[in-house]
Amino acid sequence: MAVVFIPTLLQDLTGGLSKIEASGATIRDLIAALDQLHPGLAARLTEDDRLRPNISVAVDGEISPLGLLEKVSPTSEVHFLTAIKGGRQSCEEDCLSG
Amino acid sequence: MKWFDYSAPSSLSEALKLLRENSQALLLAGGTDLLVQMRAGRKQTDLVIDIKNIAELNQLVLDASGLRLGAAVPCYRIYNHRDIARGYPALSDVASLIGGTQIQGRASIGGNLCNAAPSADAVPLLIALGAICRIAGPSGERTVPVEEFCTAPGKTVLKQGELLVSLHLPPPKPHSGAAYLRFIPRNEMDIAVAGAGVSVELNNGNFQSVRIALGAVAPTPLYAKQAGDSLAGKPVNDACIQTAAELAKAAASPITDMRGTAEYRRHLCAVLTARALKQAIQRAQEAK
Amino acid sequence: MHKKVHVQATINNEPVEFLCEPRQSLLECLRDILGLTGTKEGCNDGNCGACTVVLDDRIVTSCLVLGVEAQGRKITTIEGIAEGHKLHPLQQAFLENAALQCGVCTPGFLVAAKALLDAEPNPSEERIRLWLANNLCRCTGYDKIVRAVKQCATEVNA
Amino acid sequence: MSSQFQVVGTRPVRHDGADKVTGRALYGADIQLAGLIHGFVLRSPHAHARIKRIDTSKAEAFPGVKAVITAADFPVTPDRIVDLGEGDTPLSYVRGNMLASGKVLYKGHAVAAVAATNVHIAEEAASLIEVEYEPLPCVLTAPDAMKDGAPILHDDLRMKELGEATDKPGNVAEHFRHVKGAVEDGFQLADKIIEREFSTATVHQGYIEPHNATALWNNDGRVLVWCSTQGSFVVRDVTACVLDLPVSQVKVTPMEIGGGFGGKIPVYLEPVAALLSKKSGRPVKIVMPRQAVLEATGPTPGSSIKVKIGATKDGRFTAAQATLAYEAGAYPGSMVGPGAMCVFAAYDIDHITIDGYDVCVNKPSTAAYRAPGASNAAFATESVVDELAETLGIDPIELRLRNAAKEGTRRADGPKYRKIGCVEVLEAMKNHPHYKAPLEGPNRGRGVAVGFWFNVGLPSSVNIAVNADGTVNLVEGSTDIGGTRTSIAMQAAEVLGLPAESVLPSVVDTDSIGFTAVTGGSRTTFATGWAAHDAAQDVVRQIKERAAALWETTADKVKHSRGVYSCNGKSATFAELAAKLGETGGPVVGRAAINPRGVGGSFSGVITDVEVDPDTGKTTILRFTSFQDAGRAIHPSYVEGQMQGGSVQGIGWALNEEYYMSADGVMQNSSLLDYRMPTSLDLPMIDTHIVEVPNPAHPFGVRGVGEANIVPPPAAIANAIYRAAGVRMRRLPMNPPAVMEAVWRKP
Repeated sequence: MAVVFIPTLLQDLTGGLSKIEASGATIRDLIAALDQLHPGLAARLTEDDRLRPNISVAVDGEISPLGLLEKVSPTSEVHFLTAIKGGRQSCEEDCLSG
Repeated sequence: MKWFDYSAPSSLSEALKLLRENSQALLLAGGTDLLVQMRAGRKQTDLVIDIKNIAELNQLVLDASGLRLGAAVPCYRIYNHRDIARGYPALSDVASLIGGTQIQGRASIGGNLCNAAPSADAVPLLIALGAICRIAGPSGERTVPVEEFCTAPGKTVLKQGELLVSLHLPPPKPHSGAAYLRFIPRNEMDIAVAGAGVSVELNNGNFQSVRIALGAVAPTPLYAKQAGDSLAGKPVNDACIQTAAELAKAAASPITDMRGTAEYRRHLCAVLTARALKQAIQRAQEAK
Repeated sequence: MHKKVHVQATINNEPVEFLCEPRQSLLECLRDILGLTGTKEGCNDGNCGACTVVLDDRIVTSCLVLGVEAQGRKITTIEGIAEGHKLHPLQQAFLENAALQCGVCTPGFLVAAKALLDAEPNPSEERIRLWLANNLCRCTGYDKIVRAVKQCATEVNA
Repeated sequence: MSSQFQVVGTRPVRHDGADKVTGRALYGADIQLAGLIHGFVLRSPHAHARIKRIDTSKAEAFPGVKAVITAADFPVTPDRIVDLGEGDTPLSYVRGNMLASGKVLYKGHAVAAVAATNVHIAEEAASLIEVEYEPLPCVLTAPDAMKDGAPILHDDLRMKELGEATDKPGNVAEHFRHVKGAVEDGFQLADKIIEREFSTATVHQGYIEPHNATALWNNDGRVLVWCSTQGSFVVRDVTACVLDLPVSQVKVTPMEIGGGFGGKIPVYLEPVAALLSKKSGRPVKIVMPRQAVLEATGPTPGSSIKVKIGATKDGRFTAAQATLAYEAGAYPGSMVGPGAMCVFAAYDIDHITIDGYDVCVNKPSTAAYRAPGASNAAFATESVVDELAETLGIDPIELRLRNAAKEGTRRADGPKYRKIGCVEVLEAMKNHPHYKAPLEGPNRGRGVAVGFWFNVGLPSSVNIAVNADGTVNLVEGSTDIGGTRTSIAMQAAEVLGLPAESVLPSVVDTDSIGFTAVTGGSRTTFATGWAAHDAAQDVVRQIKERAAALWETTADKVKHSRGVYSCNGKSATFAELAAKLGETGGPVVGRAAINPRGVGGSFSGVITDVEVDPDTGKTTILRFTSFQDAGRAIHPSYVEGQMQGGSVQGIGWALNEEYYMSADGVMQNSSLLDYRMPTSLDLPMIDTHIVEVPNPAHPFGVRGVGEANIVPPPAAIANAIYRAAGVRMRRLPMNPPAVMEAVWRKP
C-alpha cells in the first residue's frame, strides 16, 4: 500500500496521524480511500473533482503536474503539499523568476 | 513635462533681456539637474534659456589673477585641463566626482552651485578655496562670496533677472593645498551623505590659515569658519587636526533621511574633515 | 499655438533634419522621430547610462539632452559603431566574452567603452570601472564587460 | 570536461549576438506601428485611501487625447479564482492591481490611464483627472500589520489555513506550518542552541528596461499585444481573462526583454493598453517611467524571520525552528512559501518546525525575484549556522559538511531529495584556493554561506524544421533573457550532430508555438532545452526514415552518429539527406511538447572577503567566489554569467538596496540614483566555480542555474563583516550607517 504523508494542518481529521497507508491506482482513488478512513479529508483536499488551489501532490518526491490523474504504485510515497500561491501543479510553479 | 519654448542666446545681454521678459524662465546649462526636476514636476516654465552659447559662461582662463570659471563649463573640461590639475587639484577632483562620465560631459560647477542642493559636491570646496561669484543682472554686475550664495535648499541670492556668469578663484598661494572628500555608500553615482572641503596654507610646519566647509549637513553648504580658524598658528599634528574636525562636527546641523541619520552625518563630518585636512596638508607640503 | 522646432544635426556621419518639441529629449528624438531605437531608455534621469550617445566629442546620457540642443552638433549612436558589415572590435569582444545577457544596457556600454578606448587605448581595470560607472548592468555583475573592454584594448594595441 | 559531447559545454557566440551589439534587436519599447499613440498611467499619491470620485472629463477634453479609462472600463465579470500561470489568484486582485477600484493600496497604485498623440500630452492630460481620495492610515511592515488594531487593507480578507477560510479578519492572508519530527525533542538533544531574529528590507529586481506594452484591439476583434515579458502565454491568458475574451482572441508577441529576474511575470500594462486601444481605435504603447517601475511593480518582500538551531558539541544539528513573516504587499501572495521550503533545505536535520505568514501591507504587490524568498531565509539560517560554528569552534564549511543534505534527506515540507550536489558544492568551497588563501590586513574578514533553490519544470514546446542546406530552424516560446536561445539550440545541435551555428533559434508569438511556461524558475535551459532535445530526436527519427527510403531499407537499420547516417556501408551526412527531402517525401519538422518531471534542485555557495572602514562603516568587497551546481553547464560562459549576475544582485541586496519608506508609505528613493544598485566601480571581478553533479533525469544532466546563486551572498557578506568588524548584522541592508551604528553599540 502507498504511504500518504498528512500535512500538519490536516492532522485534526486523522486524529494526529501523520502517515497513513492506503491503496489506489491513482491519486483520485487514494483520496477516496483516505476519505473512507477519515471522513472529511477529500473535502479538504479537492473541490470540483480537482485538487484545491492551495494543494499540490508529490509522488515519490516528484511534484505531479497531473494532480488527481497521477498514477500511484503500491510502494509510492505520497505528499500533499500546501502553498501560499500554490496552483494545482505545485507551489514551486509560483516561484518563478529569471 | 508641460510645453515650453526654447531659446539659445549667443550673448549675455540677449540672455538678460530674455530673463527680463520672462520672469518664470529657467536656465539650462548641462541640464543634469534641471531636466530631472522638470520631469518630476518640481519645476515648471514656459521658457528654457540655454546659456551654453554665451562666451562669458564658457570661459576657462587661468592666469596670474587666478582661475575664471564660466558658469556653464562642463566638468570634463575642468579635469582635462592640465594647468587646473596642477594649480587646483582639488577642483579637478570635484569635477570628476560629480555624477559619472556621461554626467560630467554636461554638468557644470556653476549649475551645481545654482541648484543649491545642501549636498552639492562642488560648493564646500569652492567655499574653502574662497571663490567669488560674478553675477549679471538688470542693474549690472555684482559679486558675492560663494559661502553666501546659497540661502536655503534650492534657493540662492540670485534675484529676478539675474544669472551666474562665472566663478573666480584666487591664485594658489605657496605652501597651500586643498581637498574635498565626501562619503557615499557606493563608489560613484551617488549623493553625498556628508562632504568636507578644506584649504590649508602652511608656514614652517604650522598652519597659516585654514578654511573648512561642509556639505549635506545643513540647509546649505556650510562654511565652518570657527573650525578652520582654530588651526591658524597651530602646529601640523594629529591632535590639532582632530580638534578642528570636532569643531566642524559641532558646526553641523544635519537631518535624518534616507541617506543617513543625523548622528551618523555628524560623525562623518569629523572623519571627513580630518581626512581632507590630511590630504590638503600633503598637497601643501608637496607644493613649492 | 505651440510650434515645433526644426533641427539640423549630423548623426552617425549623416546629415539629418527633424522637427521636435522643445520638451522632447534627444533620446525621444532619436527613438521616436528618427527610428534609431538602438539607444535605450532605462531611467530617463541620467543614472543608468542605457541612452548613452556621443555628442560632439563627449559621451552623454541622451535623456538629459534636449533634442533642440542637437542643432549643429555631431552625434554618434550605437547604430554608428560598426563599419558597415564589420563589427567594431569592441562589439566582437562583447560577443566573444559573453559580456551581455539581456542586452538592453549593451548599446550604452558599447558607446561609452568605445569613447574610452578612443581616448585612452590601454586603460587599467580600475580606469575601465570608473569610466563605466555611469552605466548600470543588472545581469552580468560587470565581470565579463570589464574583461571584454580590457581584451579589446589589449588586442588593438598588440 | 567530458568529451562525450560535441556541442554541450562549448562556448559559441550567441545567435542573437549581432543584433544585440548593433542596436538592431527590438525590445518592447522599440516597436513602431502606423497610427501609434502613447499611454500614460495616473497613479495614487497615497499609500492607502478610499477613492471617492474620479472625474476624467477635463482629461478627455484636452487636445490630443484619444482615450481615457478607469477600472470602470473593465468588463463586468464575477470574481473567480483564475489560473494565471503564476498560480491561482482571484481575478479581482489581478484586475485591481492594474487599475484600482474602490481603494488604492499603495503609493503608485494605478487609478486611470490616458492615451494621446504623444506621451507628454498624455501625462499632462492625466494630471487633469480629478481623483477625490479619503486618505486612510497605512501599515508598512509585516510585524506592524499583524498587530491587533492595525489598519486593514482588505475588509473581506480572512486568514486561511491550508486553504480553509477561518473567520479571522486582518492582514494575514495565510498561516502554514511544516513539521518534521518533534522539534522540542530535538532541542533536548542539543548542547548549544542559538536563536536570532532577522529582518530584510523590500528590494527590487532592478532590470534596466522598464515595463512596456503595446496593444492593438483589431477590427476583427482580436487583441494583438507586443511586450516585454518573461512569459508570453501568461500575458495572453491574463489579458484574455481580464478582458473576458477567449484566449484565442489574444495574440502576444514577446519582444526582446531587458531583464526580468521574476519581476516581468506579473502583468500590469497589457490589458490597460488594450482597453485604451479599444476606446481610441489606435494601437497604444505604454512605457512605465522608472519611478513607477520602483513604486508600482512587484519588488520582492521585506521579511521578519526568527531562526533557532540546536547542535551537539561535535557539530550535529539536532533541531531547527523558523518563523517567517513576509510582506505580500498590497495583495496576498508573498514568497513566504518558497522561503519556508528553502530555509533549512541545505541541511539534514531530524526535527524541524517551520511557520510561515503571508502578510498584506501598503506597499506594491510583491513578485518573484531570483530564487524568491530564499535569500531572505538563507540570510537568517546561514548567519545562525556561522554563529554556531564560531561557538562550537568548528570550521564553518566543515560544520555545514557535517550536516549537509544529501540524496535521501527529507525536507521539512515533505519531499525527499534525489541526487543533489550540496556536499559537492561544499567540498569545492573547502578545496578552493580562495578558502586557503591567507587574508591579511586590519578590518578584513572572510565569510561563507550556502543556498538552495529547487528549480522548476513546467510545459515547453519546440518545433524544428529542416532546411535544404543542412541547417535547422528551431522555434520556441521561452523569452530569452540571458542567452537561452543558444543554450536551447545547443541541446538540439548535440542531438543532431550539428554545430551550434547550424541551429537557428527563434522565439515566437503565442499563435506560432505550443504553450510554453514563463522563463523563470531556472527552467528554460532545463525544460525548453529538454523539449529541443526531444524535437531533435524526432528529426533524427524522420531523417532515418528518409535515409531508409533512399537506401531501400528500413529506418531501424539506419544508424546515426554525430550527424552521419549510415546503413550497410552506405552513409550520408545530415546536410546531404536534408538536400534530398523533396525527393524522399517532403519537409521534415520535428516537434516536442513536454511537461517534464525530474527537476533537479541547485545548491550554491559563496566565499567572500570584505574590508570594513572602521570610521564610516562602509563595506568593500575585496574578493568574491561563487559556487553552483549546474548539473551540466550547457554554455559555461552563460552559466558563469548567471552566477556573476546573481552574486552582484546579492551584494546589492546585502549592502545598499532597500525601499526607504516615509511613515506615510511613500518610497523616498524611487530613482536609480538613490535605489543604489552596484556600479562597476563597487565590485571586484566575480570568480566562479561551476560544480557539475548531473541531474539524472535530464538528457544532458541540466539542473538550471538562474537563481540559486543569489541565495548565499547576503549571509556570506554578513558573516565576513562579523569577522572584519566584530558585529553581527541581522538586518538587510548592511549599509554604512547600519554597520557604523552596530559598531558603536558593540559592547
